[in-house]
Amino acid sequence: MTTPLLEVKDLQVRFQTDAGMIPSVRDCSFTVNPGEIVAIVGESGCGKSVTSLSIMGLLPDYGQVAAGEIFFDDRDLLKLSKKERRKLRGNEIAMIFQEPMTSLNPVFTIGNQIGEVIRLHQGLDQTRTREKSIEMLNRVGIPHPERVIRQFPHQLSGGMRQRVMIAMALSCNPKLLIADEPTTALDVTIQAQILEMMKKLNQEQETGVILITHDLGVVAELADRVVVMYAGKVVEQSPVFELFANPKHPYTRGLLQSIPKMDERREELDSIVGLVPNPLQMPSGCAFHPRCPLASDRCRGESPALTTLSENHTVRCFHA
Amino acid sequence: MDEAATSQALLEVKGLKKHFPFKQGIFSRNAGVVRAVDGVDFTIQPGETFGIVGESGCGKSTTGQLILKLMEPTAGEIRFQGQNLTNVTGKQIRQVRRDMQMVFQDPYASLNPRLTVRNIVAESLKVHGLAKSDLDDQVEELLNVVGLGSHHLLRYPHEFSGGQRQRIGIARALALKPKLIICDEPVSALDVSIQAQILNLLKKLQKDFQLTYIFIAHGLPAVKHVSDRIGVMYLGKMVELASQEALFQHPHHPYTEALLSAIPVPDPTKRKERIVLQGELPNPADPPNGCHFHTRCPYAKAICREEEPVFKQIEKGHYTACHFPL
Amino acid sequence: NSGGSGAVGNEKVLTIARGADMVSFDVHNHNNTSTEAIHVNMFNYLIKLDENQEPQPDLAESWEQKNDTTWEFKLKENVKFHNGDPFTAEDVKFSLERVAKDQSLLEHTSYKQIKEVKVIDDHTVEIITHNPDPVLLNRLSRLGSSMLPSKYIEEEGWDQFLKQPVGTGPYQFEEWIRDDRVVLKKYDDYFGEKPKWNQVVFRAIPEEATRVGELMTGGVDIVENTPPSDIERINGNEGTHVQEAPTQRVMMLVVRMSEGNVTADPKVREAIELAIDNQAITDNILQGAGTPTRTRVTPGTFGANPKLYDKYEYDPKKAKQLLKEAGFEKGLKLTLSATNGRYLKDKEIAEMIAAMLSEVGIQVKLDMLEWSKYNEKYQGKKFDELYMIGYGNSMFDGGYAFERLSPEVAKGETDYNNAEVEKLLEQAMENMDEKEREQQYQKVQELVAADRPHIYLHQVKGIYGVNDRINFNPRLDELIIADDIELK
Amino acid sequence: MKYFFKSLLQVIPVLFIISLIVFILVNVTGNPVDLMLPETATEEDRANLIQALGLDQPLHVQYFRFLKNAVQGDFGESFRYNQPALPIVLERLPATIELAVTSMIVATLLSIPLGILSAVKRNTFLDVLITGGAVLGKAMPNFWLGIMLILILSVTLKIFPVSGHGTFLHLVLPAITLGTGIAAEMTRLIRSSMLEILGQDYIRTARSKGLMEIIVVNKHALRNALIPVVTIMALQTSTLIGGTLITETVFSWPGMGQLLIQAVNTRDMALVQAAVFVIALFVILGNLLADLTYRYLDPRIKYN
Amino acid sequence: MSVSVEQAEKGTTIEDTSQPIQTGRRWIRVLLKSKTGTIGLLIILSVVLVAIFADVIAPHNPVATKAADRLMPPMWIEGGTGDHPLGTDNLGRDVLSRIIYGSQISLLVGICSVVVAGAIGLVLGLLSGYFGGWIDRVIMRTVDSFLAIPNILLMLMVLAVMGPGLLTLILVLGVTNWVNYARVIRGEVLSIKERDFVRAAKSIGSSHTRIMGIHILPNILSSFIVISTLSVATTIIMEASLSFLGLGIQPPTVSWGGMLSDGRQYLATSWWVATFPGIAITITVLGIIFLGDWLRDMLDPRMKVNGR
Ligand SMILES: Nc1ncnc2c1ncn2[C@@H]1O[C@H](COP(=O)(O)OP(=O)(O)OP(=O)(O)O)[C@@H](O)[C@H]1O
Ligand SMILES: Nc1ncnc2c1ncn2[C@@H]1O[C@H](COP(=O)(O)OP(=O)(O)OP(=O)(O)O)[C@@H](O)[C@H]1O
Ligand SMILES: [Mg+2]
Ligand SMILES: [Mg+2]
Ligand code: NI
Repeated sequence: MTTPLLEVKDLQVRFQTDAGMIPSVRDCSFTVNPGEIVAIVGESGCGKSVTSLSIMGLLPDYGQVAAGEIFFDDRDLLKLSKKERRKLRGNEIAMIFQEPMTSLNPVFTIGNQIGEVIRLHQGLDQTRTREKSIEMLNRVGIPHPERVIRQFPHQLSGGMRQRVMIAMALSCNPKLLIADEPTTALDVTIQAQILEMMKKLNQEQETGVILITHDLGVVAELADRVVVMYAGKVVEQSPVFELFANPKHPYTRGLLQSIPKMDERREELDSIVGLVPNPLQMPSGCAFHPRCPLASDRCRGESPALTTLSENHTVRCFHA
Repeated sequence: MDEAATSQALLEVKGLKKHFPFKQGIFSRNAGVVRAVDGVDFTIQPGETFGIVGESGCGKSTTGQLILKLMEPTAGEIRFQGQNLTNVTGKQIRQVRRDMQMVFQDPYASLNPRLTVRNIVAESLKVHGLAKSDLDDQVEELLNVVGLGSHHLLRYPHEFSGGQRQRIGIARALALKPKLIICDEPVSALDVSIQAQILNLLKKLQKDFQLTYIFIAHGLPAVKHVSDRIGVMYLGKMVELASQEALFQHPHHPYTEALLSAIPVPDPTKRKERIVLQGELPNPADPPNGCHFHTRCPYAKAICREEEPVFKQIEKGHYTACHFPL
Repeated sequence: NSGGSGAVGNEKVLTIARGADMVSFDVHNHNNTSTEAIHVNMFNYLIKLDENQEPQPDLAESWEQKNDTTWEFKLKENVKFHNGDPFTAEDVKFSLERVAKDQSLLEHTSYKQIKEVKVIDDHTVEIITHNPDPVLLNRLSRLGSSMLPSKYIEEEGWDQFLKQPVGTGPYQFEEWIRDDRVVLKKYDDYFGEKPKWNQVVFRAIPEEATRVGELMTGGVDIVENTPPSDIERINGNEGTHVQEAPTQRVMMLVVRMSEGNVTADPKVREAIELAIDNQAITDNILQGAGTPTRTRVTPGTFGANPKLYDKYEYDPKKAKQLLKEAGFEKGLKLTLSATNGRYLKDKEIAEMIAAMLSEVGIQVKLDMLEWSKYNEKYQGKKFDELYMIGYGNSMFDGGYAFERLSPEVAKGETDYNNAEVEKLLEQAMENMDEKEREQQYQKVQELVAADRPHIYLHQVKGIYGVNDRINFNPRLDELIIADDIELK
Repeated sequence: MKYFFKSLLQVIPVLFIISLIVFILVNVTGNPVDLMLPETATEEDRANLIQALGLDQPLHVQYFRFLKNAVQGDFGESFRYNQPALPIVLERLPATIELAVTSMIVATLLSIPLGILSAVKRNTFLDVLITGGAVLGKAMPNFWLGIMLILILSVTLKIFPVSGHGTFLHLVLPAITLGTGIAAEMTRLIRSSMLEILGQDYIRTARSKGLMEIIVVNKHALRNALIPVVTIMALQTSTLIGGTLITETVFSWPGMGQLLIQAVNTRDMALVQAAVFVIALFVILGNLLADLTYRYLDPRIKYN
Repeated sequence: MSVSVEQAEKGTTIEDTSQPIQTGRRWIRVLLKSKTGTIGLLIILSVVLVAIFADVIAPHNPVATKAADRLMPPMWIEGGTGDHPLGTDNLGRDVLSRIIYGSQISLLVGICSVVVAGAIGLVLGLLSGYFGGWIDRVIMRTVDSFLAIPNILLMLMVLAVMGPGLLTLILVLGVTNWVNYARVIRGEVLSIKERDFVRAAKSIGSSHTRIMGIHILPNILSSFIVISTLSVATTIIMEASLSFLGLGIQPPTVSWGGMLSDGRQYLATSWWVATFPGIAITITVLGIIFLGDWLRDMLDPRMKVNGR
């Protein structure tokens, strides 16, 4: 068995705000192997982004990792100094964000922004940096990269900007790429372009990828393994085929059933009742119990642990 | 004229155009126009759901707002219940709007944060003098219809989740008992599990109140789920219009085909080779000559670059604008 | 042209700091003493008054009254303007006739008595007045009668003169940065004694603290209008001291006497005078920089009445008694208008007077006005019962002091009308007998002091902060004559 | 350049409205005649003067005459100086601009580092110190600060000259006096602008590249944070020039301050009109300059 | 296991899992958390109380002069007495009492002029932003014109013309300050106008007045309050500057600005005359700014209150 590239163990993250302490990630464990695409799915606010920011070490100063370990290449990231972590960022671990419109600095040229990371981590001179930038843009399928590096972000469309972000993230051949909803803001035709490209790059470079999304279609297209999160906890984890064929957690099941299917038309969709819980007022026991059709008294009183069903399939439910 | 034909249609849109002049500099010289909507025709029968899909910026919302007369069209004709809305203004337009309402995409921006739910929903009744002495009961009834309760009456929008807010927006739209509701991407901003709740609610309301919907979305699965007929827009133009089944089974326009192919299917066993369109949506201020789609069309020929295809019927009820329909 | 370097930087530069800038180089078109204070260093009159206000030759060598309305002046020879032109009778004619005839000039009113100036020869002129004018010599020794270069002005025009003024004085024009400074430099061909300074700089520094600061750091040699509260500081500072000197300016309350005003009652007017402790004002607010007075004609001015000078009446008990007699037991209300920032401590004095009056039962509504607004009201005669003003006397003649009490002028102002006073003034106006004239004026002052159309407060002293390196004796006429000042 | 030309065109209605404001103000004044005449003047003298100045004509006639002349740069003769008003004002403009520009530089040099520092060290003692200082700077009236500086730094410590104009040393105290208020305002602004920018997505992107914090702040955040600040700075031009009025008085700085105060007080309206126009033009020019800076700082503008 | 909407509603779960904290209480809680906000509020409350109860608190008549007691130092300095805790001024008036009474005028001027400015600016800004077109152009060009003339210069001109007086001062400060409101409010209206809820209001057929009054106005109120607070501070300082030019509040009315300006002559010799009113101004302005900043944080939805 290969050693995992990234191992997140029992991660807990809290935010200190005026409204009180927000426990945004409560119990999150998963691994990513080299070259593997792991998808994290879950509803808005369940802690996907916070988890990825914790891995990057980019939590805002009022957010803190309260417990847990993050091993990357056998180093516990949480024990590294600020400087050591900074050196990993952009170099060995890179990230792409959801909003291509706002993730690039509006006042600097594309070339400047890509070149910056290349120069920083690879110490190349100006001309080499430029060449490398153009090469990267080429690889993500941007036409006329020589022209684009002189342009400003607002001169590019959303899809182009997201490509630039990807080029930037991949420019130092990171071992791990975190893509936080990379296509949510894009149109379907553009999303298709980006997803194709990511798949190709992943195959070429053997980069481990964490793909965050709430679009199960994207997951089905791309992922090797899926981590389902609900209210700050990992509730199910399994290879993608297994998960779609045989979802164990009632939340996962609800999720799969509530999306309209292209090939069948029903009068009414199955939906998960109720609302996503407010992180300030987490339900007792299993956080999903207020919305769960299977909920029993036990679910209300006791929080289930992650149980292993088969070699690669774990779930957090008493009824699974 | 042909009164008989149009009297059946609830809404008839002909050659609808909206060009936004965009301005440059502080001194605001008009520097050109964005052809947000550039010639759109369709009719809607009472009780049906008409879906409009297309990529961001193709003019879907503008079309919706034009129908409601929230903005003045540059050209074209809109007939609602047989009445030509072109020259309707002031008081009359308010009358017309009693029968047409809108549900907006962003449930966070579409509710006035300073009003209570009661006032938001009651507002339309008050404006049209429909408020009775038992206004609270009227409002409560509306809230019940969309699945909210009387205890929500005095709360402010920020105290609600996105899905609940969307319900409030729907209640507001229902208050005037309209015939037509334009839903501008009503579920795009919602979580997957909540989307289904809202879609179900919309369908139920349609049955209960004999509503007609224009349902705007860029998520094809949702459109397919609710619509009877679907129009596909590209760069301000309608490129294909057909019944839901026909469109999905046999798209005639290459753009529709690509769109359908691009949708990721939530089933890993069905991973497939897809038609990936090259390039980006062109700038609507400077659309390509000929067929607007030719820059990205895998089948484009010389004529596509020069001549604009006409929007014509090629099967019964199935229209498309392509020189070489598939 | 660095600012603070006057005294420190150069031995032979005299720097004087004042509150406001001069107004104009058009000597006929301003009525501003502090502008004249600069002009006297650049221009000469025909006559100048000495310390005792006796006329002395300046550009005129001698003079003689030919008849009631004609005076003949012999001019000095070998006097040259700064541009080299000789000074001649033509210049006298030009200078005086301009102001006498051009009605638009601000000094015209003081010179319209002159009918004609006749050139007898190059160095002799005759000045002819419309009526007998006992104060002609005073007129010719004050602002508005500076001798101007007729040839230069006629050839180059007034604009050029105003830009580059030319006179006969010991100092010539170097530069004028408006509202900042006027710089004069020594004129070597001056006909009198050699100028003592290489340069004389008049700076305008409106802010008192800044002005005093400049003095204390050696930036300037003399500061005018020093606030009394800084006297101690300046004296305590090494290298500076304060000099005080009387001026002819007298602060007074002008009283509306016409029927319908509470002040129509002489008892009320007396009560007001009795309620004001002038000594307290001069001692505390002015720190001694003022002398109580009951007349406007102060020593040094023709016709001064010593019986009324350095006197004040203060008796609040009697004031209350008088008010009671006048029927104002329960007190009365009146309005006092005053300037803010025009005269030395005017605002404080007004506030103090208001407080003093309130102690005898007179409630005062203070109407503090910034000068221009005040002046508007003043010109329009729109004041209520009382207003405070300070009048100077550039003529050094008693007659000038009572112009405002003549019935026409007083109308709507004091509404003072005392036949006896009027008769005396009329007689004095054209009386060429000095002795008798003086007595007439003294009598007028007594009558006025009893009638109280004006309630006089105090004669103002000039307070000058002075650098120890120079000898400076302030003048009664508030002029600063550079060559009277010397290095120690 | 085309843009510049267009902006200049836009200035015309503004100047027109200014001329109206000024004219209305001047003509509610009553008339300046009283101030020009000596205390002993007669009615006749007044009437003559009024006629000579054309103050007896109907208002609109006066206005159009005023406008016509103003367009030609002729604001009439200053009563006080008996000279055309505009040249007098222009003669004083450089000193005022010198003071204003230096103060702006002082303010900028002070506020940028302080603003950044307090935003980056948000909620620390340093932040409290800086924000507190900024409020203090704002609360101190100019004249008071000026006099205190004179008393302490000039009279007592004898470091700087008390007043006047000329050397660099003369400039220091007035510039600090005038700059402090502006700096206070700008510090607060830069801080809040910076805080907003630091929360933006692209800052997160910059950090995710592994850039050092100092580069993130000074390169990525600052440039963006300055964009709104430039606009506010432009708005401050007017405050700045207004401030020179008082600062110049305190330090007896030979700019337009005293000239203008005296002109207003003596109702030397020709001078006031000329000065207001010159100042307004200068402020507008300042705004244009800010606009250009804005364009330089924000590439998004150029494109549209 | 399909669950219909109705079922969902009946289930207890659709009830908000969050019980929103009452707005009022949340504010107080947040206020107490923000140290500067609390300090600001306390300062302003005390100044207001002092102003209201000046008659009761002030130990002396603020205008009663006493030549013998002039320029007495504060009580803790040699020569001072407890009778005049903060000393006396050049006319022997009690500095403390004058400061206490001065608060009335300073607040009055500050608040009233802000009301005037706010009223003008609000209406014009609203019209300008909402209707756009030529109304907007005329109003905005007027705003530009006012912005191009420094405030203090405009005030100088008006006050010199009309003569300084309490009412004039308030009006002038108001009339010169309206542009700030108009500018900011126009901007807000422009952005709110594009929000969907305004579109929604239009689509249900609301009239222009109704849209402006019910939908737009309440949403700009928070910025309005914030500018107003900060304007009060600016106005108090501006009054001091005008006093310096001799155009502020005229005696015998007592104002802080007037005291500061009069006292400046005694800065070198009797520092307390000017220093205490200066401190009063500073503290009040400090309080207002603190309060204003806090209000802005509270009211501006974009400024999320994070961190400690
Ligand atoms: N900066 C922050 N300050 C306070 N709370 C935060 C912050 N960021 C995240 N949280 C909280 O942490 C929880 C998880 O947020 P996170 O952004 O990880 O959700 P997500 O799963 O990425 O959602 P989405 O799909 O909307 O991006 C949320 O409940 C949120 O309230
Ligand atoms: N008020 C406006 N002024 C100028 N241009 C506008 C305006 N509204 C829309 N547009 C332009 O018109 C085009 C169509 O806009 P519209 O909002 O109708 O698109 P859409 O299909 O609804 O897109 P989305 O899916 O993003 O909502 C866009 O290019 C947009 O930039
Ligand atoms: Mg997220
Ligand atoms: Mg849209
Ligand atoms: Ni079911």
